Amino acid sequence: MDLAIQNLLSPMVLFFALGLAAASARSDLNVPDSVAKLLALYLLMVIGFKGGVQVALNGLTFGLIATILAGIALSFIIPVIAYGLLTKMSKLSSVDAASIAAHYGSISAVTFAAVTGSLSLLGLPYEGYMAAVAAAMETPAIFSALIIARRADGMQQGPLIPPHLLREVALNGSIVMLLGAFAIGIATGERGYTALKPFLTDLFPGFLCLFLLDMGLVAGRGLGQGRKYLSPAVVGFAVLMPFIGAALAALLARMIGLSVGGTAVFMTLAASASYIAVPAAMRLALPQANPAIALTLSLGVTFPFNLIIGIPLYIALAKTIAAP
Amino acid sequence: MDLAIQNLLSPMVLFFALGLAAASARSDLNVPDSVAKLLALYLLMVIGFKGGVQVALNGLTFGLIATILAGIALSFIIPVIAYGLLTKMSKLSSVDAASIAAHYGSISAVTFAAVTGSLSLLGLPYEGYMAAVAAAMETPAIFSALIIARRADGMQQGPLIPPHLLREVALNGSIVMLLGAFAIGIATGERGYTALKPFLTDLFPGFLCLFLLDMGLVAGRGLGQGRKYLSPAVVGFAVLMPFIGAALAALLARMIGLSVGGTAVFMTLAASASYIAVPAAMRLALPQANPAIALTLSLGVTFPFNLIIGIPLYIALAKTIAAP
Amino acid sequence: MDLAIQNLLSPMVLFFALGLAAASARSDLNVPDSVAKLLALYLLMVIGFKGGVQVALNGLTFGLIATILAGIALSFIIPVIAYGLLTKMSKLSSVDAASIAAHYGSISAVTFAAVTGSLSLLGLPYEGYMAAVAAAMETPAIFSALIIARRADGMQQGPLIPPHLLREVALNGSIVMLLGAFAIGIATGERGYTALKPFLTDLFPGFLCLFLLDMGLVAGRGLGQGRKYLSPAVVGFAVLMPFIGAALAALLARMIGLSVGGTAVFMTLAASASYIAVPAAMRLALPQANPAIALTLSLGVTFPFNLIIGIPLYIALAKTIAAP
Amino acid sequence: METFPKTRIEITIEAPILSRVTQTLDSFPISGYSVLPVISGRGHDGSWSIAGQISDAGRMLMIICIVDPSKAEAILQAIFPIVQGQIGIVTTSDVRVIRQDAF
Amino acid sequence: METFPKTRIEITIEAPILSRVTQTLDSFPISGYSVLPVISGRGHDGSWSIAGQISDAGRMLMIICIVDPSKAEAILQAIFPIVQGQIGIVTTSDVRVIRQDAF
Amino acid sequence: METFPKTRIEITIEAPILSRVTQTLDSFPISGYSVLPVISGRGHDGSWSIAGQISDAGRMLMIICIVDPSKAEAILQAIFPIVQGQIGIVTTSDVRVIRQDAF
Ligand SMILES: Nc1ncnc2c1ncn2[C@@H]1O[C@H](COP(=O)(O)O)[C@@H](O)[C@H]1O
Ligand SMILES: Nc1ncnc2c1ncn2[C@@H]1O[C@H](COP(=O)(O)O)[C@@H](O)[C@H]1O
Ligand SMILES: Nc1ncnc2c1ncn2[C@@H]1O[C@H](COP(=O)(O)O)[C@@H](O)[C@H]1O
Ligand code: NA
Ligand code: NA
Ligand code: NA
Repeated sequence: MDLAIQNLLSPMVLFFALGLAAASARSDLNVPDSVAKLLALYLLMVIGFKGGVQVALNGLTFGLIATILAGIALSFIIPVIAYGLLTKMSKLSSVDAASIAAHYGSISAVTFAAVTGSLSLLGLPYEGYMAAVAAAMETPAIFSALIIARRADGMQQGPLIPPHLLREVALNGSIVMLLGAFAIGIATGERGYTALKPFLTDLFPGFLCLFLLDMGLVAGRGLGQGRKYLSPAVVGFAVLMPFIGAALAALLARMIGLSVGGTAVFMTLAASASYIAVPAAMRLALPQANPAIALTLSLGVTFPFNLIIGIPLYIALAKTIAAP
Repeated sequence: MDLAIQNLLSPMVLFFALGLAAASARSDLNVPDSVAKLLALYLLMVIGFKGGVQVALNGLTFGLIATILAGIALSFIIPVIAYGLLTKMSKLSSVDAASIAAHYGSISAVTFAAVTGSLSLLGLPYEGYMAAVAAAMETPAIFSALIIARRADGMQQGPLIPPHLLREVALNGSIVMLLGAFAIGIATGERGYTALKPFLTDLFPGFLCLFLLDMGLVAGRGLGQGRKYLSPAVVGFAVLMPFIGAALAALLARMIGLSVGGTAVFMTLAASASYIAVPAAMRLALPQANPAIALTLSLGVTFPFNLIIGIPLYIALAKTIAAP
Repeated sequence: MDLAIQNLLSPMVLFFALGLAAASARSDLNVPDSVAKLLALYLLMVIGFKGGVQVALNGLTFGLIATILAGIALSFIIPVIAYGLLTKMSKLSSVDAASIAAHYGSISAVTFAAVTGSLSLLGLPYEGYMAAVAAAMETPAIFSALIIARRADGMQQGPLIPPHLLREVALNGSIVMLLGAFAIGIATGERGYTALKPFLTDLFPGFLCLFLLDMGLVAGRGLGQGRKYLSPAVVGFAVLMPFIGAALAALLARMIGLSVGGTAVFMTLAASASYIAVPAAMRLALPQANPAIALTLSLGVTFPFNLIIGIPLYIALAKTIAAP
Repeated sequence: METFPKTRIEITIEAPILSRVTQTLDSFPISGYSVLPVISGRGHDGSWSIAGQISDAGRMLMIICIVDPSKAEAILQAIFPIVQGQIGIVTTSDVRVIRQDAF
Repeated sequence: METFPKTRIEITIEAPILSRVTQTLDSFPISGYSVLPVISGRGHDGSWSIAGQISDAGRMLMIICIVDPSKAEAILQAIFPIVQGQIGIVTTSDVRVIRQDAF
Repeated sequence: METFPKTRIEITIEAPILSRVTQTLDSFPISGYSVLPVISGRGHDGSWSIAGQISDAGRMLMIICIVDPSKAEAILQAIFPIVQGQIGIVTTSDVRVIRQDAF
């Protein structure tokens, strides 16, 4: 409870709230898109690089491989559950349901940044390789959702997954940045970390606040536009689905033996929904899906839910769940 | 005198001079607009947040309320004086005079940043709530000037202040950012400050230098374009008006009992002229006014005047004026 | 050798490699152009300012004037050698050869940043005025190449160097920023350095990594487009020319008596090829030259060559060459 | 390939007025519009550029709106009073589209 | 001054599809094309803006391609199946150019 | 609503040459021009993009200039020698404007 209040009063959450409020009031406050892109590059670079340095210090472990495999499995399975729930709960078309399912199977890098920010404020360490797990979880959900959509539509012409899509999705800029910085962290280890330390650590909280301000602005404008899609059923889904993802992740984390911090991060990844890599892929692979519905849910409902309620909750749960 | 020389040789002032010189020589040196917007967001965030933290530490005081009220009063009154001077001194149309008056009643955030930068180099503290005072002084001048313009033109149709204008002006991005960061600073207090400290303090002088380089470039290009408007009368106004504003502010500061630093900041706010919030509002409310005249005066004359001569002078005067 | 391996595993080089790899794989990873411009402004500001502060501490010396003159001489002479080599080695038209020659006579600011980054990791100091030398070497090559091209074409109409070109080239943004920051560093000296220290030093390695990521992306895309120009002859030139430049610079550095660090920087400047100031000047002065050839060589071959092999080599050689 | 005649309305307008124009366009049964950035220019009062600008107050934007010729006249009439008195240019031209949507 | 009649093809398309369109254009013997940014707009599903966007997935771009009238029909036919089913508008109009290059 | 026939000159030109073109335009008694960014494209020598570029040397810009038809011919003749030998395309088309200003 205390954690929740402390989270609510964290600068991160408050800057997000500021953005949301400003957008709702239709203020002209905005972050230029190139600045938002710089902030995203910076966060991915820091997360990846720090993770790589941790792996360089601790070596390749069973946990790394097991968690990556578990992450890939989750990213494949969550869309199946999400699609099932959506077609049962709502009146969405099957292609819209599949598109939303892909968003929820994948992950949100800024939610990842937010949970690591909270953990470091609390002094809770987490496994460095979680950056690689995050990268591994970004794309399987896309292919999972495409298979679902194909089945639902009974479409059989053409290849199941067009080859150029495979390349476009796998070489998505955010994945390349995250994995690249991770690899560089492994390669340069402690020496690299020392060289970049002030850049990596001193700026992080401030840049994260600016980023969350921007996310608040974008989410607020998105809600303004997408309100019409927010039936009780789909809002229910957008709040329920994170719990399901987090629960599955908690189970797997316990089996693998992740630390408290690592469990919280893994739960958050599973609970988070993409709004960067997946929307672009859906425009290419499922153009009939309405992009606004998935985006409104993922950015307008699930992201704030995770930021404000989810993350402190997952951390609290991780404390009771994780192997001691 | 010594202070003036030290100010002239400060990196801030020299980077401004570099920008001015580069623009005058028609160098293609430029700062992309999205970078300028990032720098502005950063400065507003830092000023607001630091101010809020100070208020969290010192509590809501009489000084806060009194200074905000004094600031609002000044922002209303300065346009009346400015309009009177301009119509007496120059041959400008009444609508142009009203538009310029609005600029001088409002404030310039980067001038505010510059005076706080100078004060912290001198080790002089100032009341944290001056950030809120700055926000409070941004808009009253706009409405004051609109009333003046209406009277002058004898226009009676339509509402005095169109309601959508009220909203657009009050929710101006820079006000929302400044007040929002201020509120977040109050809410998170010392804890938030500790988390963001390197971001807030280490980057500030460097980003301010980049910002002033940009202001120099923009001011230099503006002077190149707007030179034709610079009659001796209006240049005289642009140098005289800051003194009048600063003098009124000094009087009020003394009555309220502001510290030396607070007095200097309040004088600087009153002496500064807007070139962000007000120009946009004038295009909406007084489209007949020539935007180039007000901008050339405010950015090309008064801003450099305050930066180079005004600020060290206001600080020196504040030392003799402020309640001990 | 050890130095070479350490260089290969430096975050700087690895981020460049990441960019190169991402571009070659046609990932959509990219740095917005306004962010790239911010990073360039930052690097020029830091290099210039730090250099100026060093000069303020050490005073105007014989070395400063001698090295600037030597740099100007090199910038004039290298295009002559480069043009000779290119017309002998390759089948390029004389105007294309002249354009390439201009690129190699001038310098690359980010290569300069990279060598200073390496030197500071190794704890090797260098003469602060090398920033001014870099600025002085940017433009003479352009005029040298224009004279060569004029002679080759037997064109006699019009002025040798159009006056507006002289101004445009001399007031190029990067030169103004570098020299301006240098002058400000001299003017503010230690006091200015203390005020800006965290901004100047803490961010530098991280921003340099981001910058090199961007250079890798741009170079990789450039290679993709310009591969068709890479005949063995011109690639040979692009690898040979840096050695010639570095050798000449080493000779001069020895005569002047530069330190190890200064010698390494001077060699690197001579060995580097421009891809910012010169391409723009060539479009104005030699529009018949194909811009893609010079850019592919300079950015796609010589820049990575210098970054990965050249810089550690020049530093190693400087250790044996420089006056003790 | 069958194409359909439409009218292309191009409105170059100062940024602060954008929302007034778009709100007016929104009141017509058209399929939409696109806004393009203008980065510099020259008018009767000298040249301007967005370089280094913190505020968008002094810049221009270009709205492009493809509409059915039958609607063009009414749209122009609604936009005229907004643009009049502000900085801006409105042009129309004939184009052909390949999809007969509800323009 | 002699000018030559050409067709100006203007394709406003959602960003993720850009490379599909340009690859198709590349398959024609034309001199090239230019891509312009669109920063905001409104369609049947509400308004959008690039402000604050990390990804370009939701934005539009405008491709302008000046071609010889003799090639326009074939290009439109090749582009139609790509644009169909995606968000986008294709218009053509008559222009004149001053250089008779291989458009 | 009464409209007036004008000529729309669209000049797509490499950025380093911009000021030469605009200085030439400035020498005519026209109301002004607008410059739009081009962010990527393809020409006879391959494709380009501004992404990650520090310098604007390799990019294109688009100048749009609405002029009275009576002035178009002289403007084209003045611009032709500048554009010739550089990378660029100049097109003209017929438009109508709603305000009869001094174009
Ligand atoms: N003839 C024109 N063609 C295209 N754009 C123009 C033209 N005249 C003016 N503009 C644009 O409109 C802005 C304002 O023009 P003005 O109203 O003359 O100050 C200029 O800065 C240009 O961006
Ligand atoms: N009539 C139009 N004229 C110009 N642009 C349009 C028009 N209709 C739609 N657009 C653009 O195309 C986008 C998608 O439209 P829609 O397919 O209706 O969702 C909009 O956001 C606009 O940017
Ligand atoms: N047919 C065309 N239509 C529109 N833009 C073009 C066309 N051809 C070339 N361009 C633009 O002009 C640039 C230079 O073309 P080029 O002179 O062929 O190298 C290209 O990169 C495009 O941006
Ligand atoms: Na997920
Ligand atoms: Na004021
Ligand atoms: Na060189």
